[in-house]
Amino acid sequence: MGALANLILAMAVGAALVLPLFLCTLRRDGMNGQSQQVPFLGGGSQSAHAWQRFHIRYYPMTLLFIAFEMEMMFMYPWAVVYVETGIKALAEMGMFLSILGVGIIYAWREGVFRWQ
Amino acid sequence: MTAIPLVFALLAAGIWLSALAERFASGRRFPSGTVFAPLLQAARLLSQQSVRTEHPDGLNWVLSPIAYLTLAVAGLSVVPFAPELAVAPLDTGIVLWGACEALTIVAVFLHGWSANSMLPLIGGYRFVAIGLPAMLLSMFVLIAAALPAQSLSVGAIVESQRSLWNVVRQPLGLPLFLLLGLAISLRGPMDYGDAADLSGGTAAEVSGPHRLAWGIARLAMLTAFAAMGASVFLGGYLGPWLPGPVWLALKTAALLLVLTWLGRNLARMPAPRMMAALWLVLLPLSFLDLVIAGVEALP
Amino acid sequence: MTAADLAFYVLSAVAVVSGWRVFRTDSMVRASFLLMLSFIAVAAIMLMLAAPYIGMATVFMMAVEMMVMALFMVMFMMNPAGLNPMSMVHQNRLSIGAAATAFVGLTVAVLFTDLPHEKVARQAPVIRDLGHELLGPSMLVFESAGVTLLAAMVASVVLSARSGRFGPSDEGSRPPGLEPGGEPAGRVPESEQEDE
Amino acid sequence: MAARLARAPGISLQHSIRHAAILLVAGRYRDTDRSALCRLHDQLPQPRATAWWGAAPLTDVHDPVTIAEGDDPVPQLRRLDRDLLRGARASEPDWLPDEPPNAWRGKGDHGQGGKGMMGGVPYGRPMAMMGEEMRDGLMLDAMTVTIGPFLRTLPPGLSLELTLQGDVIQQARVATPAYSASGIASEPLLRAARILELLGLPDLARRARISAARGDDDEGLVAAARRRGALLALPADLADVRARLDAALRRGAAPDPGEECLVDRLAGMEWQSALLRVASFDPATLSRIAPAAEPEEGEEEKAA
Repeated sequence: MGALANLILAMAVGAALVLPLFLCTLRRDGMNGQSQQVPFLGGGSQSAHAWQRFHIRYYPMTLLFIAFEMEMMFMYPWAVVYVETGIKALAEMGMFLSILGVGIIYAWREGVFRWQ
Repeated sequence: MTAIPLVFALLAAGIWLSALAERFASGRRFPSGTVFAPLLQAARLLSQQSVRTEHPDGLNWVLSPIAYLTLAVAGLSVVPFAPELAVAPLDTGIVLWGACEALTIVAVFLHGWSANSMLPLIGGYRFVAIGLPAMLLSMFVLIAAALPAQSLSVGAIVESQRSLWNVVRQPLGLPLFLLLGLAISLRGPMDYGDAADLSGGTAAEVSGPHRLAWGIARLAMLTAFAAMGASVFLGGYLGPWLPGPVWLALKTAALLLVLTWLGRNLARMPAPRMMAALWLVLLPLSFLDLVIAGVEALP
Repeated sequence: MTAADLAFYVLSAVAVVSGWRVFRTDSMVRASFLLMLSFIAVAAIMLMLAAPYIGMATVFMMAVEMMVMALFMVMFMMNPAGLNPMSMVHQNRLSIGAAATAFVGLTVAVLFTDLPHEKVARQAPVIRDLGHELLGPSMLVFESAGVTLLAAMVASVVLSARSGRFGPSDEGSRPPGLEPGGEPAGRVPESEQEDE
Repeated sequence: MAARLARAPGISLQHSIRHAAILLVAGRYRDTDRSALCRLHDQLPQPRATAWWGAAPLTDVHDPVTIAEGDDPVPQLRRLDRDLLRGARASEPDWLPDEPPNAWRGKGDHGQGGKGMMGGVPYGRPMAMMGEEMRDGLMLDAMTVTIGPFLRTLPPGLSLELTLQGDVIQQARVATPAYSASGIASEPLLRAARILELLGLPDLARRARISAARGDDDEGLVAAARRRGALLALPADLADVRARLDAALRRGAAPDPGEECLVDRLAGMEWQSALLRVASFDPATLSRIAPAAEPEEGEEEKAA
């Protein structure tokens, strides 16, 4: 509990150190004219709001990533008991990782790691 | 509690050192005293106006630099300065660090999203494509470092290096970890968020104090990252003659210089190629690192 | 009221309020990350409940998952930034019914289950116990999770990637019509366009 | 002129105007670029100033700072900067009228200017609408933006109108051609510097610019670029860019890119790759494949 309280305290101090930089932002808002707010494009302009249905080019990769991330959660407890359990732990994790490795190889063959 | 001032002292020193190293590496000689150059730059930014774009997501625009810096502080607070001397000596230290990395990706994305401008938006999205797989790498190498320590706490990982540093024991770990460091502090070959081809990417629209805050947060993350790398791979506070915090600071400084040099001297490849390289080359390498660590740690 | 009690109430309030705001904001990005905030607050409560690993892992997982969710929400939703105000709730009656049922069900389950009463010791090696459980008695669960994840990977690749080893995966496919046997609702395959 | 600035200590050229303090107009500009110049100027954060180096100030500018073409601009720029920071010189007002791109206030359900899901002009701009996609066939929003003519990563004067889906270009159109730079001996090195900057190697880019300004041959440049992975970083589908970068660093002749139009080559490319390809063409080729309407001398840069 003490560690958590310290952590939160440290984070709060950090946030408090940069917050003043934004207080002066608010104060100067008055001098921001409409023509100054135009998005920067090197002299060019955008016809519409930049917020759009943004076509991300790596969407199959993100789904694969989520599966990998799940798997990571099993690895942390495994790492802690690895030395105690010995060769059995190595074998079990080797099996687990090679199952997932198959997933990566399959995804690569299907061209997932490209800009779609 | 006593470690909190230490954390901020290390952050301040790291920010100042890396800002200085950045200037020095760029080969420019500034007429006005080099040592104070970062301070002068900060003063200049403070005197400038913070421009708002057309209808930005104001709350997130302000929150993302703050969150970025706060995450750097949170990451640094699991790093021990001496035995038992950390802000939060948690049993789940490297999991917390992983959570900080994940949230950093969110913070950078939000920074790019909230300006409502095309260049930052592309920067934010592109950063996610590289940041996510790069994070996997760092998790694997950190887990490999946790094997001999039999614990997820950073303190135990440092203690496990009394006989031999992890940088020797697991030679693949540090280089892979450094790559992630470059990615989450937005620099050099992994700078896909704030790159020059997007005129500054997520930071393309920020000026004045806002830009100062973003710059500080980036350097703070770099420092936190270097301290973490020093603890996990270079034996952290371990070392003869000098007290622990000094050793940690020295090793952090060394890693900061290495990172600055790498960041300025490696070319950045287009994002699709980098994404493929991360998954198909570097991720298998991190598996290999895990296997090396595993075989080495067997009793 | 101790500090721990206070923290519990504050975190619960954050979880509930940000969960509610998810449905009141117009921006898809804000909605995703408000949901993330809600989960983080729940994770912090877990940390207080002597579940350090599950708590941290929740923060970790939810950060990346909500990030990915935000990507997809923005990609597929009209007006993703909520520039024009809109309602984020649909099928109100059904949703209210489902929510009420779930709430009552969970409440009954909590009230009538015989939950363990002994406290977990402050220094209990919970992560180590979890690891032994995974590698020992629950080994089969652990390995079948690997297979399940592989299935999830394959399925997501099949469903989402167009670029395939043998060329575009939707080649010659015909989107379903709006009514059975009707005209295709989406893009018509090129081979059929030529026929017309 | 840009190359001469690279040598100057105490001046740093910025990629985004939001990071700069002074807009330096170097060389003559076309009449058609006036509105872009005004737009760029107004995006500068306050306190701000403009310096005209060998360029005629816009007619309605009050109290302009002019620098003769043969002069070294650095002392004047430093003085200007100091005056701005001390408040001795007033910050310049906007050059464009203070009005939104579209009238919107008071319209729509909440006065936000839009109606329905996607209609109207919320907060002064319409929303991007669905468009055809050429790579994966997902019909999502197509966004049309004009970049340039004064984007540092593009050849000066070149302005492209791009229709994007995500960061992949669907359609490109040359809005204004690049300023002609054919006669300049140091051009290959400046072009190489632009590519190196796109590859995230600012120091090497500066070295190339200094070498261009001095007019000498920096023998180690190719080796240095190779060491830093500049050539390795370019994927196989950008092999033409790799060849042209190599040639530009050696100041040699680049392989002929063929007759294909620039805009056709850009379609389907990702942002960084597309900019790399644009930056790699030499001026003669660029004027051929990206048709020039009115060739004119001049360059523009911004400095802080």
